[in-house]
Amino acid sequence: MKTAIPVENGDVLASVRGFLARLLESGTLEAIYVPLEDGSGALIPALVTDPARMARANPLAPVMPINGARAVSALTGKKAPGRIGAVLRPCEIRALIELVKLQQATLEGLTLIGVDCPGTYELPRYMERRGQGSIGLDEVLAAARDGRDPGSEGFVLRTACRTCLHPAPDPAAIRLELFGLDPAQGLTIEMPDDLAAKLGCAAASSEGARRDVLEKVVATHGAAREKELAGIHAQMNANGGLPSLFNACIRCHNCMTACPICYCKTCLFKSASFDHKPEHYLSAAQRKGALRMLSDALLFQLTRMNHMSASCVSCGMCTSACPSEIPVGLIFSAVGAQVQAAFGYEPGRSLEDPLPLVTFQANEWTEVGEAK
Amino acid sequence: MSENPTHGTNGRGPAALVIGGGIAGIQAALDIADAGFHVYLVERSPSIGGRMSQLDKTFPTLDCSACILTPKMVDAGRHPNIDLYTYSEVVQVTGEAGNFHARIRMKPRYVDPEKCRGCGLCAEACRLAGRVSSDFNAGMGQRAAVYVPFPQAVPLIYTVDPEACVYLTRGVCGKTFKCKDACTAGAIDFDQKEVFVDVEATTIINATGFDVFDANLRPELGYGAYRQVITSLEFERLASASGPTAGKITLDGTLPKKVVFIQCVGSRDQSLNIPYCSRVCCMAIAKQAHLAHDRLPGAEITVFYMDIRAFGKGFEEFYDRVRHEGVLYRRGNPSEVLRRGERLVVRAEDTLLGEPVEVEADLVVLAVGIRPRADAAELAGMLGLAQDENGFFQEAHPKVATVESNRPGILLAGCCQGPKDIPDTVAHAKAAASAALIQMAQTQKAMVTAHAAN
Amino acid sequence: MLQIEALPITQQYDLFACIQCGKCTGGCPMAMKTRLNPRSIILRLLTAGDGFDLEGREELWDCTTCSTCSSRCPKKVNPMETIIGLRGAFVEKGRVHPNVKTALESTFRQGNPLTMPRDQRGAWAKELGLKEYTEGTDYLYYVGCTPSYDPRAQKVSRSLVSLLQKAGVDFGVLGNKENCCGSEIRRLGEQGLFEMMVEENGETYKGLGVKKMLTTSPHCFNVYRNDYPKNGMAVQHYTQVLAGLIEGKQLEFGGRVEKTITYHDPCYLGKHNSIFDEPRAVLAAIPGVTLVEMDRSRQKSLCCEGGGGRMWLEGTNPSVRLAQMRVKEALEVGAQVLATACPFCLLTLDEAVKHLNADDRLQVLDVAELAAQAL
Amino acid sequence: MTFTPRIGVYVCHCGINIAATVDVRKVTQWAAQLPGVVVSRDYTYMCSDPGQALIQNDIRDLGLNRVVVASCSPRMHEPTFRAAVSAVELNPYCFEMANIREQCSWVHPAAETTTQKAMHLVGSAVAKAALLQPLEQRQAPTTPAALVIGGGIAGMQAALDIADAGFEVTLVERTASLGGHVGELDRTFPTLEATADLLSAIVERVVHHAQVRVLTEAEVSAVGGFVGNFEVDVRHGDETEKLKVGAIIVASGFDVFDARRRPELGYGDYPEVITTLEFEKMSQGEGWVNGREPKKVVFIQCVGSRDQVLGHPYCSRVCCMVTAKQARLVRERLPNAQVTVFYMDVRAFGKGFEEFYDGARGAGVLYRRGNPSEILRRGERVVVRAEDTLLGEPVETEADLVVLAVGMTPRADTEALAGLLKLARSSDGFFMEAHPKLRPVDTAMAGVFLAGCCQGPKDITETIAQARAAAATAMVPLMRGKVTVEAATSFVDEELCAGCGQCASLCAFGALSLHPTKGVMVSNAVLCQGCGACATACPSGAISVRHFTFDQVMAQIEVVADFRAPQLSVAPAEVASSS
Repeated sequence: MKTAIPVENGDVLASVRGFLARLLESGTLEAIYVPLEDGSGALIPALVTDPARMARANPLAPVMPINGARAVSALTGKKAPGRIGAVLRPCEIRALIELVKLQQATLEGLTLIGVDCPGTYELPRYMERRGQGSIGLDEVLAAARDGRDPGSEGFVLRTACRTCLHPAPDPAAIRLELFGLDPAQGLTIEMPDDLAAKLGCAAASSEGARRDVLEKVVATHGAAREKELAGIHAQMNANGGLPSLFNACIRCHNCMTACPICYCKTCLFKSASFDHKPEHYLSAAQRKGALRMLSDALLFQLTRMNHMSASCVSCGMCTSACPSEIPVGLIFSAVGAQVQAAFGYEPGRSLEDPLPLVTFQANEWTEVGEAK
Repeated sequence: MSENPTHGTNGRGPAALVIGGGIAGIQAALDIADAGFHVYLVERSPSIGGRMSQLDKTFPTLDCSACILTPKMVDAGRHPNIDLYTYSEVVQVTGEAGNFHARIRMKPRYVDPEKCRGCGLCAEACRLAGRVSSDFNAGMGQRAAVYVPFPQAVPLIYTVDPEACVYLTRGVCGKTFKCKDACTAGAIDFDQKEVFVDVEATTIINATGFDVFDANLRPELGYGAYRQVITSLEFERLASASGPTAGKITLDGTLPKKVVFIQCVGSRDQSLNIPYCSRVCCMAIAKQAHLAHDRLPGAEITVFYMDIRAFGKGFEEFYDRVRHEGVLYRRGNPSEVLRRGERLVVRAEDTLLGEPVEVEADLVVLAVGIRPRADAAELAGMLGLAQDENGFFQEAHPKVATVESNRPGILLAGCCQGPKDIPDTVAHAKAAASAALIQMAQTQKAMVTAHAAN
Repeated sequence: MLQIEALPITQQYDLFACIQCGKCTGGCPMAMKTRLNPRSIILRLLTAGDGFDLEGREELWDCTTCSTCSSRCPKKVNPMETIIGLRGAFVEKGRVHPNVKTALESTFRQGNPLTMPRDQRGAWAKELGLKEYTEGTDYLYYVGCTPSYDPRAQKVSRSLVSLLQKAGVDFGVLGNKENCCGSEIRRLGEQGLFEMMVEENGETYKGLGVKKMLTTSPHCFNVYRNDYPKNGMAVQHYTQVLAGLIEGKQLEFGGRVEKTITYHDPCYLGKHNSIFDEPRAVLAAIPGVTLVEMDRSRQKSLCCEGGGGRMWLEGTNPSVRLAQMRVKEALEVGAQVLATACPFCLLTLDEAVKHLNADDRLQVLDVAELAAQAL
Repeated sequence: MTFTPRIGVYVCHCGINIAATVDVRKVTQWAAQLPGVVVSRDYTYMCSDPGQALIQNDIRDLGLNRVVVASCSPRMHEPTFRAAVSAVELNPYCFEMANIREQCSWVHPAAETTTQKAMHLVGSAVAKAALLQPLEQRQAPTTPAALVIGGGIAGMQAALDIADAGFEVTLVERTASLGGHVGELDRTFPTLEATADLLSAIVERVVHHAQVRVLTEAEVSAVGGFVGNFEVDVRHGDETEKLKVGAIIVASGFDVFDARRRPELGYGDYPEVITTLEFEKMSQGEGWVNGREPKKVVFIQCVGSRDQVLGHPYCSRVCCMVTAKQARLVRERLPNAQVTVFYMDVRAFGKGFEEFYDGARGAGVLYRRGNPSEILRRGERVVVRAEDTLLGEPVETEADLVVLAVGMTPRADTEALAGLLKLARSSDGFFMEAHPKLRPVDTAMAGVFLAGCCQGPKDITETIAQARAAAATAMVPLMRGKVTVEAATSFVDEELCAGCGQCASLCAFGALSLHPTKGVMVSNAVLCQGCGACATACPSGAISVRHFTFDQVMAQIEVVADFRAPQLSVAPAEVASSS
């Protein structure tokens, strides 16, 4: 049911912190995964058991240091060790669902607490601005209320966020609703009836403007996404094409580390399979006339794309992680969108949708396979 | 005939005697042997392989026949449970189901099988090298008087042809035997005599195959009169990689530009008392038309037919394919073949045009039908088997018992029971194997229990 | 409209056996030059339902009854007889060519289709002093209509007589009492008249106790052999008799015939009765003869268009004549003599030679004539 | 001590199949100077006895430890050569094959580049051969029992043969009764025997056979295990029974073409238009359509057969004779009825068929060549419109009974069964045999065999013959008592495996499972058939298949990827042409 908790003099964050603390105090949950602020304003993803620590919790800050799906994967393994909750953004939840399908995590014994996501900034930019005191939570919430892009001149959201089509945490059992939020009316939270009863949360008086605002946001993001994808497609089809996009790659594998779904214990590219014999380089060089050193940069990207593009939820962490500022996320989204369309698959939507690459329908021969 | 025949391997429990080493006999023998029972496989000619070994490619998949047959031949030749008796004939069978006694006559090869390495030096040396018509090549090629029918022969042992060999026919071959001198293994042995082997068999499988129709019986089609008129079997040898022309479809070196195939020669012909359909010709010709199209670029290829019987798996599709390739199918049963200058002309009515037509040809291929073996009656007599009205061996029931004969314990496999293509032959042979295995299993069980009883 | 019932015909000739393979039409010599198409006629009869219209089917009169169709049919159907049956329908309705009418009437009245007087039949043999056949005579020599009346054909009968006499064969003839055998009558479709003649002639031969008969013409030979009741009478074509005599050394040749000869198989001897070797044996026995074969020989021999009543009918396409093709084929193999053993072939081929102005290069002779030359 | 490969290369001419387009001699010489190659030979037919002897002698005389044969597809001949090398004590997995026929000579023109491609293929095979490891083939005992799926004539016959040979057989039939489609027939061609007599005899034997267990109204719901040791779940009623069998025979039969898919023929619209199957019922005394004896009967052949438009390009094999039989029966029972058969080709190919066809025409059945285009209502009757292609004229034939010869189609549940048993299907939709000619009853799945029309249209005679063939082939492992299991199986590197299970969901043989505690995948070497699907799916390369390891395959790619024309230098190794 849709409940509403009061917001004292406009401090939404306080209400959220209070709510999370109550979940612990009431014994509903033993622990909650949520980012904590330190003095500097940096955010540390943490597993909180002491309600008092919730005073520093801040799941509303417009930054995402890591995609929490990986953290939850670590927390739950094959089964959560206790009654654990996780405060996650929509893209984190979608990534988590993919991981569950890949048997890297489970939703068993886990309570998802989703937060409407107005978007996030690149961490360094945000810290900088925040240091100057030139950005606060209020702007972000205000933007969320009206469905505006909180970004201002020279200070824009991460591309992934500006082009995000799923800013609402639909699959979560508990949802903190920020879009169309009117502090005067209190903070609306969607939660199971029994929980509402347990916590004594009152039903929300009105539906609020959320749906309309959400539609507006998705529409603007949609347009932005079209534009960005068109741009990246142009580059991919330009001379040099895909390879040239990755020319700047320095093989740091940050994208892989940041990716919530890239789950291998040891990456193929770090395994013995790819430590080539010296002759290999020479003969390859002789073959091609010139050989990139160290080799396997493009191959690494392509292989990762091959493994991930079907499950890519476009969280954009790879782009944020790339020191060479390669638009890795967009490239994956562009390729991913085609792969996902081919298989009629939407990553992160539901556990019911089987992973496309491990299921086979005869018609895929002609539709996905090259036409005879 | 030698009075003290040697005895075949005994004491191996139930054994089967398979007469005929064509694909049917080979398949039946392999299934039985693989199941762990002993088999005596008797083949009259110097090598197993039968008709299938004479074919180039097989319809509708165009697998090359040798390629799929050879391994089976090799398997049969090497199988620990199979005793191979080539160039041998079963001359006498007594006893009954579960307990047959058969006498096998091993004709003298005049070559010691232990010594012969199959090197072929003898054949090169033979005075008649390249002068004896090769029946394996359906007369399209020549060999020597000492020969192996084809390179992949199993066993690869040379044989002296008693009909051709100068020494065996005239009693003298120059001062010395050229073959004997040539053979480094000292394998040639003109003192060799026929040997008789007696074997015990639980069951007997008759897989003696078929003959092809003698096209001379349709004189108006000019077979024998015109060199350019050949049978479909002869065409196979022409088209075959291992054939006399190494696969080049030619009679005199020049490539024919107009080829006409005529279906149903010696099939569906009551006037010759051959009322039945030979079942394979339609597809065999479709395949040969394809090969002709393939190997004679730009050649005009016409097939005259009455009904196209493309009934098997993938057959209709193959027939479609061949037509798409540009082979012209005309409905009509040609009435006569005449000479016109250098070429021949096939006279027929195109029954769909409703007009008589004359089609020029420099190669005419007659789809000769499948006939019972010339000596089928003889064999029937020896085995006590019945023949049907067409001379094929009579099955016990046309539907439920096509591998059983009228005589318990004696089974039929392949074309000796009636025309069949290769898949049907293999299935039929396996069915015969099944019937044989049942009897052998039961016999064995009986033996065991009997043994237990004492 | 010339409606007839199709079903009785399809049943009488078992046309349901036909699989429409076209072997008949493919080999039919007339199909090449006329509308005649035995296969399609059979199909039209099969599909005619109640009525079959003969109107405008003149091509049925083109058939020479050479039996190429019947001899090759894989399903034992007999198109030739079917066509004869259909001619019968024309005859019944009286819808026949005047020539045919004349021939039939003449046969009815004069015992020959040639409109010749009955009492002149024996005239050809006057000075040969032939004995009339009586019971106990070894052979009855049945001369036949054309060999009796036709001046060109008479040479054949005379030659044959000399040969028989030389070999000391005991034979007799019927002279004016000889009556048409009815072969062509039957093939013209006049079944009624034919049956009458069979009865008459049958009686005659029975009365005379004929055991062995020999004929000049393959047509007569065929009709006696296949269409008459046997009554213990064995019939032979003269070429069979001669071949026998030669083999038995009763007939030997003194003279020589230094000629290149090719032999034309008459349909009624070859295709109808599979007699291919005897005529050749006779020719081969003649000293000096070089025998050459035309491509179309034996089973593939080309009809001369003389059979099936065609002696009296031009056919629908007289501009093309098979006899002329035949003569050309003979010339191609370099023959000086085109030999045959049938009076009809003799006449049609002779005419063709003249028509092609080939008399200087090619001579048409009967086997009997050639043999006689070598005596 | 370190292993040094001593490789023998054997290039096959395959008569002219390869030699005509590829310069075999050149390939042989080139191969001779490849690293590790000790001898390189060519021969007309490597698979022949002398060809194999050639290889075996070299293994003995030259001490070869790896062998490469460059010839045709391994599908047919790999077993041949493996057997040949193991006959002289070389591990069969030390043999490698290069397919220079299907993948080269058959698909390219005779040209230098074709020869070069052949060289690349041979080179890559040699490169792999150098890295090959001997593998141990294990034997597994077999369960002396068989499962037959389908209680039609094929299934029953197969069950009887296997049972007669002394093995337990479970016969699973989905319907309530045995007999299948044959049970719906009146008489059989060409003998006109009553089908009931023929069938009841067989059913009797099946039902009373001590070794046969019949489960009607039952279905196979799951299949696990492998040849000789299958574990099958059979659902009948609401309980599921677990069976252990050594061999499985699929005899699931066929469906009949739905004549409504050819609306122009009016089936369903006009009561006068029926199918051959409905005629059989009628013929068994159901009585004529609305009680009236038909005066004009038309039979139409090839309805749903030889029809590419409807995706049934194949011939259904039986319709010609079924129609001939039915047409003949009509003539016998209604001597005054006109009976017409419209056909394209009359396929009377079996023993006694042509004679029967002759008999049908002899009985007055009119055969007209033409494929009717439509059927229309005309007053009391319908009229069949067609061209008589031999008259060359369009014709209209009135009829008060039209019988459509409906063809055979794959069963609707073929896909499901194919999934259960991991069976392939041929383009026509029926189950696919292992080899169209020499292995007509085997399937790609060892231990699973095909009988009857589930493999393609057949008449009763052929069905029974094929059923017995399947029985014989199934008996081989049962009688042997043991089977050899594939040694080229998958294995998991636990260091790399993240246990994501993608491999498991791809494995057609249920060979992969998640280790309960370790959280990594485990491969069951007995179930694994070595197909390699798992290895391609694993993102971290944690799974490999023996005999197709990463290194081996990379080595092959290395050579093939080297697009420079192979250079022919002086060959150090012995080059010999034995042809």
